[in-house]
Amino acid sequence: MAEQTTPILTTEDLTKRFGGLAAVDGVSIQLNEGEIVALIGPNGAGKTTFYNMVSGRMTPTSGRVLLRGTDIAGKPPHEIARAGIGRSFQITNVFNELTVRENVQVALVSHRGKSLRLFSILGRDKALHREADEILARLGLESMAGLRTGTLSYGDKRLLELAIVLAIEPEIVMLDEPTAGLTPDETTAVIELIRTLRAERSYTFFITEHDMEVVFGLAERVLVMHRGQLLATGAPEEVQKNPEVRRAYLGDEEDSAA
Amino acid sequence: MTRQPGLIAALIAVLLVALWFLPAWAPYFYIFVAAEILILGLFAAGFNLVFGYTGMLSLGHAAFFGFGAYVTAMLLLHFETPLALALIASLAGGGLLALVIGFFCVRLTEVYFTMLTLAFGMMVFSVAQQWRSFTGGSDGITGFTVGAFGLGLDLNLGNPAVYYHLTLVIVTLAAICLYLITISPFGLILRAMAENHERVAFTGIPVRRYRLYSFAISGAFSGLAGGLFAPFTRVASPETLHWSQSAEPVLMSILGGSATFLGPFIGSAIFVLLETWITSFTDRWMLFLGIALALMVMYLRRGLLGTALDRLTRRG
Amino acid sequence: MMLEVEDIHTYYGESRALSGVSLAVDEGETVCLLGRNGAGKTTTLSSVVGIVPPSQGTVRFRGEDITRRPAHAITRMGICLVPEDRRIFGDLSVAENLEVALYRGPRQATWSLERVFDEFPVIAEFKDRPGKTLSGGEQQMLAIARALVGQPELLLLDEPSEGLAPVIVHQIGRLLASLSASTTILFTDQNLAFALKHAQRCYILAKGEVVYEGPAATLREDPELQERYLSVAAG
Amino acid sequence: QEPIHIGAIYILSGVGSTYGEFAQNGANLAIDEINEDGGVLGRPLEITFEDSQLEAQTAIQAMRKLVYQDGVDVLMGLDSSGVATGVVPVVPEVETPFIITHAATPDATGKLCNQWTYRNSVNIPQNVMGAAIMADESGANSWTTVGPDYAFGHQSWEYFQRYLGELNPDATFSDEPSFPAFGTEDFTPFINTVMSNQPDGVFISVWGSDLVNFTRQANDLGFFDEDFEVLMSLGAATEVLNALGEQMPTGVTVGTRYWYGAHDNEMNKAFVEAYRERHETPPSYNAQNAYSAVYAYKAAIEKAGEVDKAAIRDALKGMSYQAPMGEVRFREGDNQALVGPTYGVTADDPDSELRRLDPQRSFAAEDVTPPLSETGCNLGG
Amino acid sequence: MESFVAALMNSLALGMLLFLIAIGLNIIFGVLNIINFAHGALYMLGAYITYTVGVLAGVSFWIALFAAPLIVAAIAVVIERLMLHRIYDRPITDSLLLTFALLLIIDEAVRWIWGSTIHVVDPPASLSGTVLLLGTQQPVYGLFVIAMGLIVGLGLWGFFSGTRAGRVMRAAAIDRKMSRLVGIDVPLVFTAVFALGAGIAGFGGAIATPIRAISPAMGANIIVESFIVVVIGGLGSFPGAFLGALVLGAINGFGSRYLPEFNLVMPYLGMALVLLLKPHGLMGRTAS
Ligand SMILES: Nc1ncnc2c1ncn2[C@@H]1O[C@H](COP(=O)(O)OP(=O)(O)OP(=O)(O)O)[C@@H](O)[C@H]1O
Ligand SMILES: Nc1ncnc2c1ncn2[C@@H]1O[C@H](COP(=O)(O)OP(=O)(O)OP(=O)(O)O)[C@@H](O)[C@H]1O
Ligand SMILES: [Mg+2]
Ligand SMILES: [Mg+2]
Repeated sequence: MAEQTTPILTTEDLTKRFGGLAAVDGVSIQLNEGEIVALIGPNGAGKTTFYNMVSGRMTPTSGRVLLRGTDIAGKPPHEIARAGIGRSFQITNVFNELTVRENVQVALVSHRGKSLRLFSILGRDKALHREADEILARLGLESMAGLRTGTLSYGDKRLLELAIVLAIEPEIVMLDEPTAGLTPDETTAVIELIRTLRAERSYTFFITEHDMEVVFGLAERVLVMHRGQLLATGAPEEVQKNPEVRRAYLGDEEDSAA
Repeated sequence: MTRQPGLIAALIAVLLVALWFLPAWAPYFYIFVAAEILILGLFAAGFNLVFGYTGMLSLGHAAFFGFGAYVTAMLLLHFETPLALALIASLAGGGLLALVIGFFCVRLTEVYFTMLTLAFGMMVFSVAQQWRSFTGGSDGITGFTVGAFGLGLDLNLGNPAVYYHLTLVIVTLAAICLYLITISPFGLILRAMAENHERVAFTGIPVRRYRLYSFAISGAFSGLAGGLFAPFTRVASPETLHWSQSAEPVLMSILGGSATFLGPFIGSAIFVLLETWITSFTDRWMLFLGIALALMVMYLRRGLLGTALDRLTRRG
Repeated sequence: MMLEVEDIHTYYGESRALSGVSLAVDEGETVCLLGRNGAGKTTTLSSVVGIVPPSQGTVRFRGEDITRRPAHAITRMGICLVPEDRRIFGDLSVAENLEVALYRGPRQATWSLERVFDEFPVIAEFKDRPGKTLSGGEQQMLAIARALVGQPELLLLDEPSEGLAPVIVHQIGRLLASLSASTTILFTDQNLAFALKHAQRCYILAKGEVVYEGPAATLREDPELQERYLSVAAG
Repeated sequence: QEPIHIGAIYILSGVGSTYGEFAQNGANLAIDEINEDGGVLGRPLEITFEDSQLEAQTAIQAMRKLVYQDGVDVLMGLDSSGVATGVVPVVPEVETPFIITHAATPDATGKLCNQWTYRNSVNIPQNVMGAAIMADESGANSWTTVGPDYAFGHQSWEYFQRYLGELNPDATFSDEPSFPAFGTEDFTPFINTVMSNQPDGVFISVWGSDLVNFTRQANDLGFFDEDFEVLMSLGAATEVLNALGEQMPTGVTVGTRYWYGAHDNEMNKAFVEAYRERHETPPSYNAQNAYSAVYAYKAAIEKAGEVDKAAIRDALKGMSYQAPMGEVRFREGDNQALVGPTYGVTADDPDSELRRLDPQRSFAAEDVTPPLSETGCNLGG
Repeated sequence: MESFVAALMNSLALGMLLFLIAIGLNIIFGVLNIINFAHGALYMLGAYITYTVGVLAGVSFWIALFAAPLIVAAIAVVIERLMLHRIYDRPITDSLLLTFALLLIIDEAVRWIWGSTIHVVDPPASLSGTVLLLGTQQPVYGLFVIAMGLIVGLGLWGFFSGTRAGRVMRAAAIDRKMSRLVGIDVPLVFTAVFALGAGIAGFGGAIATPIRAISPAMGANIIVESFIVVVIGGLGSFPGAFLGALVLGAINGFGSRYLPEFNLVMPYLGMALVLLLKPHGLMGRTAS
C-alpha cells in the first residue's frame, strides 16, 4: 500500500462549531488515491459533520479542504460533486415520488451533461435507460426499477442511496453508514460490490460505519474520531488494539461476544 | 404508471378535432368560453412547470401573464404591430421579466419563495396602476384593434371565430412545446428538485440556476398566454397583474391535477365552465362555486385528471 | 398472553405488505422479528400499534381486541413503539420530547423523567437542545427514552441497534436485558448476533408471512437454519 | 308574449357589492312597475344580472354571455371607471345598446365614446364641477385632497383643480395630495398629514366603505374640529350616511349623484315611496340610476316602436325621458345624460339617526356639464 | 415630533391588530400545515357577529367581544370536522384550494345573512375619545387595541412554551405519526388548534369593529397583510409574528405618513427587502 500514496483529498485543521460546541475540532486527514478508508467513532463524534463540510453541505468554521491541491471548502455542493466527490446520506435521501430507475437517471443525466436537453425525450434515451438498469442490477434492485421509490422498504432505499452515488462515478465515494439497515447478507453483498468497484476503476472510498464487520473487512486504513477530534489513525488491526479506541468506541469485548 | 399512451393521444386528437369544429356544433357564445379556457389553460400549464414539476409555488405569475397582455396591447395600440410579432414579444417579455424577478426569488424556498414572488408581482402591479401616463393606470389599455396577423397569413382576427381558431392552434403548439420539456432530461431534473433539491445538488446540478431556468420558461409561456388574452378580452388591465390573477393558475392546477401535464387545462375548463354555468342560474355564484370546489378537493385526491387516471390505470 | 396477533393482512393502498401474520408474545418475554428487507417487520409493528391498521385479522392486547383502536389509544394502553427512523421531534428540546410522551393516566408509572435521565446521561446533558441537533446515535437513545416514559407494558423496538457505535449497542443491549425483567419486549433487528443474544424467541418473516418460529437459542446454534431463512437467496 | 330582455352587469360580490345590490333593487322595482302596467309595446320586461367582479375582463365576458347566450335586447350597468373603459370599446362589437348607470369616468362619453353607449348618470366632470362651485362659495383658498389611488381619485382632483382654478383665480392647490390605495383600512396617516398641513379646505373623493372608515377615524383624531372646509364629493351617498348615522359630523359639505329629497316631482315621490316600502331605506343614487335606465329603455322602445337593437340605439340619440331626477336628456354628440349632482351640508335630523342635507342644492345640468368640445368625443357619422 | 408620536401610536395599534390575525394564521399553518386562505373571512365573521350581538341584539360591546371569538371558534370546529381534516395528509397546496372554496362560501353566506350594506359598531363610551399621551392627543381605542394585542400575545406565548397542551400542539405540528405514537390524540389536537386560530381571528374581527367599517370582503385585504406579517417574522415563529406585525404596522403607519405615494407597494417592498436580507424572515430558522 505504501507505494501508492498520491494524496487526493486533504483536510487541514477542519473545524465546525455549533454555538459553543465544536462538533469537528481541527481535523487534518489525508486520503490517497484508490484507498478504502473508514471513519469511525462514537455517536456524535462529528463524522457526519465532517462529511457535510467536505461535501459542501456545511461551510466549515475554519480550515481547508484540498481536492488534488485545490481548496474546495465552502464551495456549493454541486461544484464539489462535479469536481469528483460523491456522497450518500446517513438519513435516507432519495426521491420518493420518482421511480427507482428515475432516481438513478437523475444522477446520470447530471453526470453525462444531459441536464439541459429541453426537447429530447428521456424515455427514448436508450443509453440512459441501460446504464441506469446496470447500476440497479449491481445492487440487486433491477426488479424494482419501475416502482415508485416511496413504496420501497427501508433497506432497499438504503441500497438505492448507494446507486445514486455510483451513478455520478465520483473519484471519491463518501458513504455515510451505507449498510445501516441492511441484512447481514446484503451487507456482505455491499462489501463485495465496493471491492469489485475499486478493482474495476480506482475509486477512493471514504466510509463511516458502526458495523465492525464492514470496517474491518473492508478498510485499509481506519480513522477514529472522538468528540470532534482525531483520536487514532492506522491500519485496522492497530486501531482495533488501541486501548483508547476500545474504551471510547468498541466497548469491552466480553460483553459483545456473539 | 401503466398508462396507455396511445389511448390518451387518440383521446386528445379527438378532443382537438372537436374543438376545431366547435363553432359548428356549439352555441356561438361557447367559442368565447373555449377561448378563455384555452388561454387560461396555457397560463396554468406554463405556471405548472414551476409548480407541479419544479415544486415551487409562485404567487407572482400574474406579473408575466399581465406583462404579456400589456406588451401585446401596447404594440397593437401604438404601433399596430402584426399580432404574430406582438405574441412573440409577449413570450420574450414574460420570459425576460421572469428571469429578472426569478433571479431574486429562486434563492428562497417554500413559502418564503411564494411570498417573494407575490411581492414582486405586486410591485409590477403597482407600477402599472401608478404610471398612468404610460400604462393607463387603473383603466389599463383599451381601444386597440387587432389588425393583421403577419407571417403572410391573411386572417380576419376581428371575427371571434377566427381568433378562436388561432388561439386553438397557438395554445396547442405551445402545449406541445411545454410537454416536450416535461418529458426531457431537464424535466426529470425539475421533478427531482421538486422533491429534494439538496440531493439533486449532490449529483452536480446547480439547483438555483435550474430553478431560474424553469421559472423563466414558465414566465415565457405565461407571457404568451397573456399576449393572447389581451386581444381576446380587448383590454389589458391591472387586474391581470394582481395577485388574485396569480391565484387562478394555482387553483386550476390543483383542481385539475398538478402532477399531470393536462391537469391545468382540465382545471381551467372546470373553473371557467363552472363559473359560466353557475352564474347563469344564480347571483350567489360564489356559494355554489365554493361548494363545488370544496367537494372536488375533498373527494379528488390528486385533482380531477390525476384521480381519473389513477382510477383508469387501476382498472385497466 | 400479552399480545396476540391473529392472521393479519395489511395493505399500503393497493399493495399487500402482510398476508396472514400470526404471532404471540407472552408476558415477560423478549421476542424478536427477523427477516430481510421488505419482509414486513416494520409493517407488523405498525399494525400492532394502529399506525397502519390491518384490513383483516385481529390484534389482541391482554385479551382485549385493539385492532381498530386509534394509535394514540393503543399507546396509552401501554404499547409503545420506537420507530426505525427514530422520529425525534426536531424542534422540541430533548426534555420537551420526553414531556409530551410522558404517560399521565391510571396505570402505574415506573419511568419518571429523572429515572430516564439517570439511565441515559447523554440525554440529560443535552436536555435543552433541540432534538434535531442530536447525532444519529443520540437520537436513537432519546427515542428509546421517549418510549419508556410512555410507561410501556409492551415495548416495541424497530431496529434499535441500527447506526449505533458498538459501545452504545452494548449499552442498549444491557438496557434491554434489564428492561426485560419488568417489560415485555418485541423487537426487530438486522444485527443477528444482537437479536439472538437478547431474544428468547424469534419469528422470521418473509414476504409478509411467518416462515419460522422457535427459540432464539436454536437459531443461534444452527447456521444452516440462518442460511435458509435469512439469506438473500431464500427471500 | 315574449319578454323584452335586459342584460345588466354590476358588481355583485366582494368589495362594493352593495352597489350592485342597490342597482338590482332599482332595476327590479322599475321592471315590476312597468310589467304591472302591461309592459312595453305589450311585452313584459325581464332582466338578467351578471357579476362584473369589478374587473374589465370579467365584465366583457359577461357582456358577451348576455348578448350571445342569453340573447338580451339591451344592456345596462357598470360600476367602476376601470370596468367601463374596458367595456365601452367592445360595445359596438356586440351591437347592443348599453346605458351606463354608475361608472363616472369621463372617457366613457369622451374619448372612448361610441354610438351604442349611453350614460344616464352623473359623470366625474359634472360631479366635480358641483364641488368646485361649492368650494368657490366657501371662500377657502388653499386646497388639498384625499382620494382613492386610482383613476377616479386622480381625475376628480385634476378636474377639481381645473374648475376651481377657473372660478377662483386665487385658489392654490397642495402639491402633496393624499391618495390612499383603494381599500385602505387605516387612514390615520393620511388624516394626520392633512391636519398637520392645515389647508383652508380638503376635497375628499374617497367613497363607499373607505369613506366610512375615513370618517370614523377622522372623527377620532378631531379632524372635523379643525377649521378647514371639508368637501366630500360622494359623502351624501345613502350607503355612507346610513352606515355612519350620527358619526357623520354636521356641517360637512357632501355631494351625491342623486339625492332622494332633492327632486320635487311626482315620479320621484312615487319612486322613493315604493323603494322605501320594499327596502326600508331611501334609494341611493345607484338605485335611481338603474331604475331610470329601465325607464329610458321603455321610452326608447316606445319611440322606436320596435325591439330592434339598432332602432333602440337610434331612438336613444338625443332622447329625453322622465326619471325621478327629473327630465333627463341624452346629449347628442356624446350620449352623456344632462344631469347634475346634489350637494348639501350635513345637519342633525331630529326625526332620525341619519343626517339630512340642509341647506341642499341640486345643480342644473347646464351649470356643470362641460361643453361637447371639451369631451373629446367624436361619434363620427 | 407630534406627528412622529402620532405615527408611532398608529403603527403600534395597526401592528397589534395585524398580529391578532397573523398569529392565528401562523398557528394554523405551523401545526396543521394548512395555508388558511379563509382566515380573513373568519376575521370578517368575527366582526359581523360582534355587530349582531353588540348592535342588532343590543347586548353590550363587551359581551360581543367575548361572544364573537367563541362563536367563530365553534364554527371553526364544524369546518374542521366537515372539511379540513380530510386533507391533512395531502400536499399543502390542496389546502389553498379548499380554504379558497371556504372563503367563497363564507363570503357569500355573510352577504346572504347580513346583506352587502356597510355597518359600523360604536366603541363603548369608556373607550371613545382621546387621551393626552406624550404631549399629543391619542385615540383611547388605539391604546385598547395595543393592550389587547399584548395580552393575547403574552397569553399565547405562555401557553405554547409553558404548558403541556402547548407542547403537545407543537409536537403534533412536527410529526403527526410520531405524535400518535406517544399517545397524542392528533385529530382532537388539530380540531382544537384550528378553533384556537380561528377564535383569535374572530377576536381580531371583534376588536376591529369600532375602527373598521364592516362590509363583505373586509377580510380580503387583511389576509394578504397577515401573510406578509407571518413571513416577515418567520414562519412558525411566535416572537416573529409579533415582530413582523410591528414591522408591517410601522411600514404602513410611517410609510403612508412620510412616503404616501408608495402606500400601495410599501408592504410588498418591505417584505421583499426583509426576505432578500433574511431569507427565512426576521426570526425564522436559518439553515446552518
Ligand atoms: N445543526 C447542528 N446544530 C447543533 N449541533 C449539531 C448540529 N449538527 C450536529 N450537531 C452536534 O454535533 C455533534 C456531531 O454530530 P455528527 O452528526 O457529526 O455525529 P456523528 O459522528 O455522525 O454521529 P452518528 O454516528 O451518531 O451519526 C453531535 O453532538 C451533534 O449533536
Ligand atoms: N409506505 C409504504 N407504501 C407502500 N408500500 C410500502 C410502504 N412501506 C412499506 N411498504 C412495502 O411493504 C413491504 C414491507 O415493508 P416493511 O417496511 O414492513 O419491511 P421491513 O421488514 O421492515 O424491511 P426493512 O428491514 O427494510 O426495514 C415492502 O415490500 C415495502 O416495499
Ligand atoms: Mg452520523
Ligand atoms: Mg423495517
